[in-house]
Amino acid sequence: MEQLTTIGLNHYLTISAILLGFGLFAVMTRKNAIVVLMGVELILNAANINFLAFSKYNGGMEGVMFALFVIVIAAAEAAIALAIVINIFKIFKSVDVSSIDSMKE
Amino acid sequence: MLSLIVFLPIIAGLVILAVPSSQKQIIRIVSLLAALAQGVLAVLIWRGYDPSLPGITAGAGGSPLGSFQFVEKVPWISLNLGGFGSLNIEYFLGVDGISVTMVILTALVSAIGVLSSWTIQKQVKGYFILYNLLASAMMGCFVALDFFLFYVFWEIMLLPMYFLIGIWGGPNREYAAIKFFLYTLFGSVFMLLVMIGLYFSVTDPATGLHTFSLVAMATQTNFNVAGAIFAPENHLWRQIAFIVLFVGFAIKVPMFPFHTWLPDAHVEAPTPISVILAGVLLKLGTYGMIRINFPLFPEVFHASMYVIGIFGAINIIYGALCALAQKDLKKMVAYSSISHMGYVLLGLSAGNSEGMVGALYQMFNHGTITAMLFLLVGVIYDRAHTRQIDKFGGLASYMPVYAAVVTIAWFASLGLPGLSGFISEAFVFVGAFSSETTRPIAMVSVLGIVFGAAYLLWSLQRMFLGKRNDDAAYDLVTGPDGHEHIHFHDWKGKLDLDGRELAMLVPLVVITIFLGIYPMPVLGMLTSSINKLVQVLSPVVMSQM
Amino acid sequence: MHSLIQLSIVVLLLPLLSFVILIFFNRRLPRRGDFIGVGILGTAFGISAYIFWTVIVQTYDPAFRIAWDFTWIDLGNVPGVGPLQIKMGVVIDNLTSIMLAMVTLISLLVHLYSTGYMAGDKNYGRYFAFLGIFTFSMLGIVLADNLFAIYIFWELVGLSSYLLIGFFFEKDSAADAQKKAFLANRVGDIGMWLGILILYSQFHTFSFEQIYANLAAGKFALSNAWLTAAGILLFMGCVGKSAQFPLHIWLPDAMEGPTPVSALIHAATMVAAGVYFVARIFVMLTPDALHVIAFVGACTAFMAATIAITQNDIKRVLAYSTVSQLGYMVLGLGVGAYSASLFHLVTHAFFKACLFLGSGAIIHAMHHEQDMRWMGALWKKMPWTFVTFTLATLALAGLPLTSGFMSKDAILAGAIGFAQAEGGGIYYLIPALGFFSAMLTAFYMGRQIWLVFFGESRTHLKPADNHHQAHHVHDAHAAHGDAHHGAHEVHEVSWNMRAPLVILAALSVFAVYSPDPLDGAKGWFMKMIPTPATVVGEANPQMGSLAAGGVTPQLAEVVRTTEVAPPPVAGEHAAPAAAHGEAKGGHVYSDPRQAEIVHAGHAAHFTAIYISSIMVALGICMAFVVYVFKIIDPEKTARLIRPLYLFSLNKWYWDEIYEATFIKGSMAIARMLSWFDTNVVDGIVNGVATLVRKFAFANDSFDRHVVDGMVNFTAFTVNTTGAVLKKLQTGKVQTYVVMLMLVLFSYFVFYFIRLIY
Amino acid sequence: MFELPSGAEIQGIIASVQGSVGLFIPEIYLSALFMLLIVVDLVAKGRKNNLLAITTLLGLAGSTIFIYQQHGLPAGEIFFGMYVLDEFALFFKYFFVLSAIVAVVVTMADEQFDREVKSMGEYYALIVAMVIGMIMMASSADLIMIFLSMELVSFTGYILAGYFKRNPRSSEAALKYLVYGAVSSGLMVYGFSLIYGITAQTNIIKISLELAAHGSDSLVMILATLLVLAGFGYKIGAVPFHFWSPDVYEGSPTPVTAYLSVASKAAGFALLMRFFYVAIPHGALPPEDTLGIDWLSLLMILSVASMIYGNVVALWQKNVKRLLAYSSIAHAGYLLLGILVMDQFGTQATLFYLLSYFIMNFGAFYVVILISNKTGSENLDDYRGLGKKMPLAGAALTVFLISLVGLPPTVGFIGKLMIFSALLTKGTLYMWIALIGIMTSVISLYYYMLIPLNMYLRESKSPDEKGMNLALAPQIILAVLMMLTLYFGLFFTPLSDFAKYSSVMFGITLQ
Repeated sequence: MEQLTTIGLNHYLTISAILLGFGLFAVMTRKNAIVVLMGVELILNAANINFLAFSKYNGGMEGVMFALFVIVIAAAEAAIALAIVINIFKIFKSVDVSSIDSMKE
Repeated sequence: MLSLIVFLPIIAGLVILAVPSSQKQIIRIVSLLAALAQGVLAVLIWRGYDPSLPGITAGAGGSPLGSFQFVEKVPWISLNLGGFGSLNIEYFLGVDGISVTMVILTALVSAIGVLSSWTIQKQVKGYFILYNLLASAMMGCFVALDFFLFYVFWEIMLLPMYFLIGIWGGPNREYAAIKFFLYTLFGSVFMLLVMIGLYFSVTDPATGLHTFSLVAMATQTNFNVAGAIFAPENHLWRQIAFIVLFVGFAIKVPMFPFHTWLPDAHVEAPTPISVILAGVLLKLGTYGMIRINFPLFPEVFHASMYVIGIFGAINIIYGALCALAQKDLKKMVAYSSISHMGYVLLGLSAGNSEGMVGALYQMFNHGTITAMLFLLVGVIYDRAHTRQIDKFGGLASYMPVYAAVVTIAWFASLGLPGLSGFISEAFVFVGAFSSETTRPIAMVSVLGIVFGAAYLLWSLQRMFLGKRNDDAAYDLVTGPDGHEHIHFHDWKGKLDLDGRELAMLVPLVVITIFLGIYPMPVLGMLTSSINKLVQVLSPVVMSQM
Repeated sequence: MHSLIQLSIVVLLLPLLSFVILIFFNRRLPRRGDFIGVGILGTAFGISAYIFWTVIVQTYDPAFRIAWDFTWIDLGNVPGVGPLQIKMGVVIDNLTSIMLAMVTLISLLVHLYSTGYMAGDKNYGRYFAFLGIFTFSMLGIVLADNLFAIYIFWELVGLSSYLLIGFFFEKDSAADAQKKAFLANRVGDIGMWLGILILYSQFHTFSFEQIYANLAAGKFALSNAWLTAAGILLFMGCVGKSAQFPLHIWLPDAMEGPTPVSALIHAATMVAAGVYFVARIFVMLTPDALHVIAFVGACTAFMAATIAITQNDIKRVLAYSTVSQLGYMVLGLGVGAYSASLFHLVTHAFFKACLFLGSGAIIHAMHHEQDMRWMGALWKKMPWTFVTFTLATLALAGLPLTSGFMSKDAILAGAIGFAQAEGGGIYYLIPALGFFSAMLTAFYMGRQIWLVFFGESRTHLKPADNHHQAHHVHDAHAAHGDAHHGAHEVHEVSWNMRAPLVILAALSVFAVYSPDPLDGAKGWFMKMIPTPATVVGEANPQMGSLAAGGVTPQLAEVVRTTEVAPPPVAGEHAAPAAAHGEAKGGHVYSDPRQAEIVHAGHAAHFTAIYISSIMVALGICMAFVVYVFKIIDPEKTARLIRPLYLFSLNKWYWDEIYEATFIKGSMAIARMLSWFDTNVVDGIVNGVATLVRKFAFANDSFDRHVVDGMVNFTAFTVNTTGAVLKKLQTGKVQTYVVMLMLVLFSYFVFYFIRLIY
Repeated sequence: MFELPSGAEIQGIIASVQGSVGLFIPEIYLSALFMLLIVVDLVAKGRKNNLLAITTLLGLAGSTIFIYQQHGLPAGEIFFGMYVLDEFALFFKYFFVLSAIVAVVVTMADEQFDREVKSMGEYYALIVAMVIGMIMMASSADLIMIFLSMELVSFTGYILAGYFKRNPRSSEAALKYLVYGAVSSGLMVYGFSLIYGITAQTNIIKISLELAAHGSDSLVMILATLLVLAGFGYKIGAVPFHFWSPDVYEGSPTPVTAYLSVASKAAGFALLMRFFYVAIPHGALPPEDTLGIDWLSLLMILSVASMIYGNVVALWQKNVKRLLAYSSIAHAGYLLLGILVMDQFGTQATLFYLLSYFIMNFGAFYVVILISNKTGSENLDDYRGLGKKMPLAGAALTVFLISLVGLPPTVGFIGKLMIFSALLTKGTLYMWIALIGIMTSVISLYYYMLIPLNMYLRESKSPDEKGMNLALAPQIILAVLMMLTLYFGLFFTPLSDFAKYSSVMFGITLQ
């Protein structure tokens, strides 16, 4: 009962795990490059949730700091990613990740 | 002295590097001079060598130099390995009876190789640079007494050989070259592991440090590192190491069933390279066994004498029979050298002085005789552009000098008394028969004598005796003097042997005959070392250790 | 060093000198330098005649023996053996000096003869050079004091025989013959070499003297069977050289060589070397080994004789008679009639050389016609040849008053004695075969004489074509042949070919060897060459070790001989002499077996004479009946017993048998192995790779070299794994991620499972 | 719950920050260089000249001075354990700066840039940025620093890989690199979060203490381990985290490929070693770890897989760049062998191998660039007969390849020698893995030799015998690199002593 009423560490962890799963799923299955990148964001945010949760339950600020940095990094990554994807679209006239496989084996 | 004889060719190579590639003659002359200088040095070493000193292991007083001669020993590399003391590699050259003969052989054969390279027209510069590199490496292998140094030289040999076969070879050269390279490398890389393992298992009594010195390794009491891979009590790994080394060297010999690279390499390689290959490189295999494989693991050697002998016998008979079936003269000669290296293996497997002396002497003689054979094959190939035995016939009437030299070489190769090959083979058999272990093997391998005679006489008859075959590679023309001559298509040079060819062949013939009548000049240098070696290998000594 | 030794070494080296000079300079010398050859051989003969004189005539001592040796190879202080040296040396005893004289003499005569016979040949000079090296190696065998040296010269003799048989190498038949000869000899040599190895492996020495001393001292560690084996193996060398059954096949073909060569090498000297060698090792032959030898000899003698009766080529008849006679000698040694067989060796050398040179003269005169069927009525055209040839024939057939009679008779006597000593039974086969062969010998020699010299000339009967051919196969003689082409008048040969005939014929008379035409044992020869005491007792090796008290067996034994042997008195009556010899034999031989044989042999002396005389008479009568009085027509008989006739005519089909079995067999094996080598051994390593190439990347040269290059036994695996693994790299980034996750997940699961268990 | 620090504490913090900054000069200098380059680029807009390149070279060269000054400074943590300064880090500082210098040189030689892009723009700036990132990777002692520095390197890498904007292959490379890199770093950061959850620490030394003290739930730990390993593995390009590398290496501009394959790989190794040695508490002997996780077998699997996969698949490559990419995977495997041994000798061997790899790999790529300048192709078939046309380049390439195979007398041989020696000092423990290493190196001989085989043994399809002679500068550089390869193959004491000196890591004492 108490498990259900009070939100505990495990809930956060479960959420983040699910989030991670979604992120990976998106990365693996979606064709659109943008969606793939969103999947990546999901993964990072799953990590964030972990950090914050642990930081809350372990005490100490490192988790929070880490989360902050991850967010920043995610932003930067998104910027670069978008630049690259736009370039890809210019050249291949598509953002279908799975169709871009000229180099293989 | 030794450094000089080792590095002379490389110096020549550097000089050639500076010469513009258009100056073919200069390039040739430079390398010829280098080869001759090497020969002079070899003679000096031969004269200065004291045959009474055995060598092989550290000297009586446990002196690290042993009773080696012309020793040059300078610390080369000394690395601090923290917890593992230090990695000490020495530039350690020296000769004993076993190597000094090989040094002389190498100098001789590579000089002759330069002469026979005169006909090379394609990319002369590159050719001679590689050739000199090869010559240095071979010489280095024979004088190196530090395992690391030996290994370096050993591996350096591969690359020039690869290119020499691959660039200047016959139609199927790529295949032959890469085959040679992979085979030999496969043999040698595992040696690297054993070498490292040995380093950590052996200490030099003089310094107490680990060492690569083969001299120190040849003394079993120096395997005194507790728990090391090749510590005396570690039988399994010692056996494995022995096998690994043996296979590595056996590929070079080449020993059945690792021999298949040899016929290809020989058939594709240009004549001088065949000469080098058969004359010196094959010896490196057996030399490695004698210098490294056996003295380092004597007890394993004793356990496996029988096996080595059997492989020797297989080589002898199998090689001879294969030769009997060849239609390509050069391939026949190649198989004949497989057969002859079998004698060396058999002699080594005997493990007694007669056998070992025979084996060593056979190495020397095979070097000279096979060099002669390949040169002669090259002579006829230059003229007729074919090596098919059945494309000739009745040559003796038209090329008497060539026929005479061929006859001598062929009979030397089939072990006719009065020619050097006989004595070595005789001693091999004497030794192999005298030891109970290999007696039955010796009795079987005597058959090789007959088969050897068979294929040699057969080819001799097919090519030189009788009359010209109908589909021969040359025409019969009646010269102005009314006598019949033969005419090779597109061959402008002298019909019979010309001066350069004689200059290559005559020394070899003389050596073959002289050493057949009076072998002591070579044997005398061998005996004391061999006796020491046999002592080192004898179970008595091992039980004492 | 004893002066005789020095002289003998000079004799040994002189022919070598002639070889060296002639091989290099013959074209620059006048007359191609034949005078050098003859001159040098003359000197050599002079010296060896002096040696003979000193040894045999002056010091008339059966025990005479001087030796000298030097260290040839020094193996230093060999572990387990101690200081070890291989010595080379020279030994001179009666046998050596006799052989020296014989070899040099015959060689000299042949040199002389060849100056006529080979005149005009384009390789005239080289021919004399080859004769030189042959003489050198033959003398080497004679003088050698150890097995190793004998083996060396043995092979060298084989080489020179090879060179001389193939002297007309443009003839394929000659080239085949020389190869056949060398290979057959090699087979024999293998055995000989193994025998040497057996002895060496025990005593670490090659020297006869030391080996016998060790044997006598019973130091032979291996079983007696090994000793017998050693004996038989050594004998194999003789089987090869002396053309004994079953290696006799090469000798008849060797007649492809020039006829003087046949006389020198394949009749007189080289083939006798085998017998000489067996004599040298006689003392170490065990009784079993001797039995083998005796039977081989008997078979050879009989078989060759049966073949000889149907041959038509004059030289082949002689060749087979040589084989047959060699069979006699070997038989003699086998039965222990040591002196007798050596005696026969010498006598045979002379009369057979005479026969060959005579036939050479005939062939020469007939312009290289060798087929007896087209000869006839030559006796008045070539009187010298006729007389000498006939004399030698009588000696060969073994008629009284000839040397052949004495020696052959002594052998047969020994054979009978042997049979008795061995207790009869199967052993009587040996003398029986001997006597029968004697009859056959008489028969075919009679046939030859008649066909060649009597009747009327049948030259014109010859079918033209192969006659013509006969001219051309001998293009070696183009010059000579063309000079008298068409013109076929037969004339006596020149003096330099006649003189040798005369000398040799003279040497076939009994008086040279023994005062008593009926008993060679009274002659100096058999006194000088007594049977040495064996050093192997079958019961205990200590037997005869009493002889080995420091001195060599022969020595000790003969010393005991001499103290009882009275100086030989000519004209002494036979029977007491035999009895005396017997008495002598009684207490000479340390080995009872030998003693008994000799005893019986002496006893059987006259029996032998009677039987053999009868046999010879029979043979001659048959020859007369068939060829002179034509009572029996040979053609009819041949048709009557066609199978037998063909069997004999085709030499018992030995060539065919060997061709079918050994030669074809080994070639088949060879081809099989080389196929195996290229397809299997190599195939294991790159055959698979080739497969991959075949159906994977046939078009792509690069990949072909990838695959070809992968020449190591992992080729196949490595390639396929590579080919499979590279498919993982799909080029789709998402699959990469999937695979990444798969890896992580699978390891996680793996770890999870490991954690649970 | 968090109370503000008191003034005294703040003073202390400021003081230590100031102190730390004093030990942070090279990084600061490089950052300044980075800014400078951007400015210079703005100034020298559009104009195609080597101004930027020269500036970069000088700047990088200058940085070595500051790095040199750090010698002899006491090893220690700065910025509150975020960052460490030790010989190990110093080694890599030199390493990365040098590799950046070489990369710039190589770039100057590559004519493809002239064809592909109008201006070099921020290229050099990015190179420098990458140097900074890698240096920090090598020196960071805190999960946060590790993450940040890795991302810095990755981002610059993405951009550099895709620097040829109009070249589809380049862009494709960039995309693949991006996606794969993002996912792996995401996973790694998730792993970090788990570790943080277990230990409540982000400083790796503290982590190891924590773990040693309390241990952990091994199931979570293995999960975290695997995720972290995914991140590191992606940087060092070891199987099974290698998938990006062939495509990226093939697609990127060749200098970038060289730079990535040497420097960024090295950075990955630096990170892996520090993390693996320091953060994980080890038992007395390598195999048994205090945590239930068998790191050794994990790394063994990685290394064996890399050696086999890289070499075997390389056999089938027709494009030289791609071939070298696969070979670099294999070399990652060899390098891992050195880490496995996990002692001071092993570290030394690994560092030495990195040095040798630096020389020979850059050399090889340099020749590839020179050749593609002339032939405009990187296909093996177009290498035919080049040995005659460009003798020096051919010889040099052969030497580099031989060194990559690991044959004497080249530095590559010594590298292998030391790695295997390190393995064998542990007796027969690692014998089998050493055997695999040897085997695969035999295989590698084959595909490496394909290049000389095409250059020398085959005639070119277009038999125009006019030699393609190089400019002087490239010839000199080639000659120097070749000499170095051979010289250090014979007299390698300086290199290996340097490696020995650098094999000291703060926070752990390797026996």
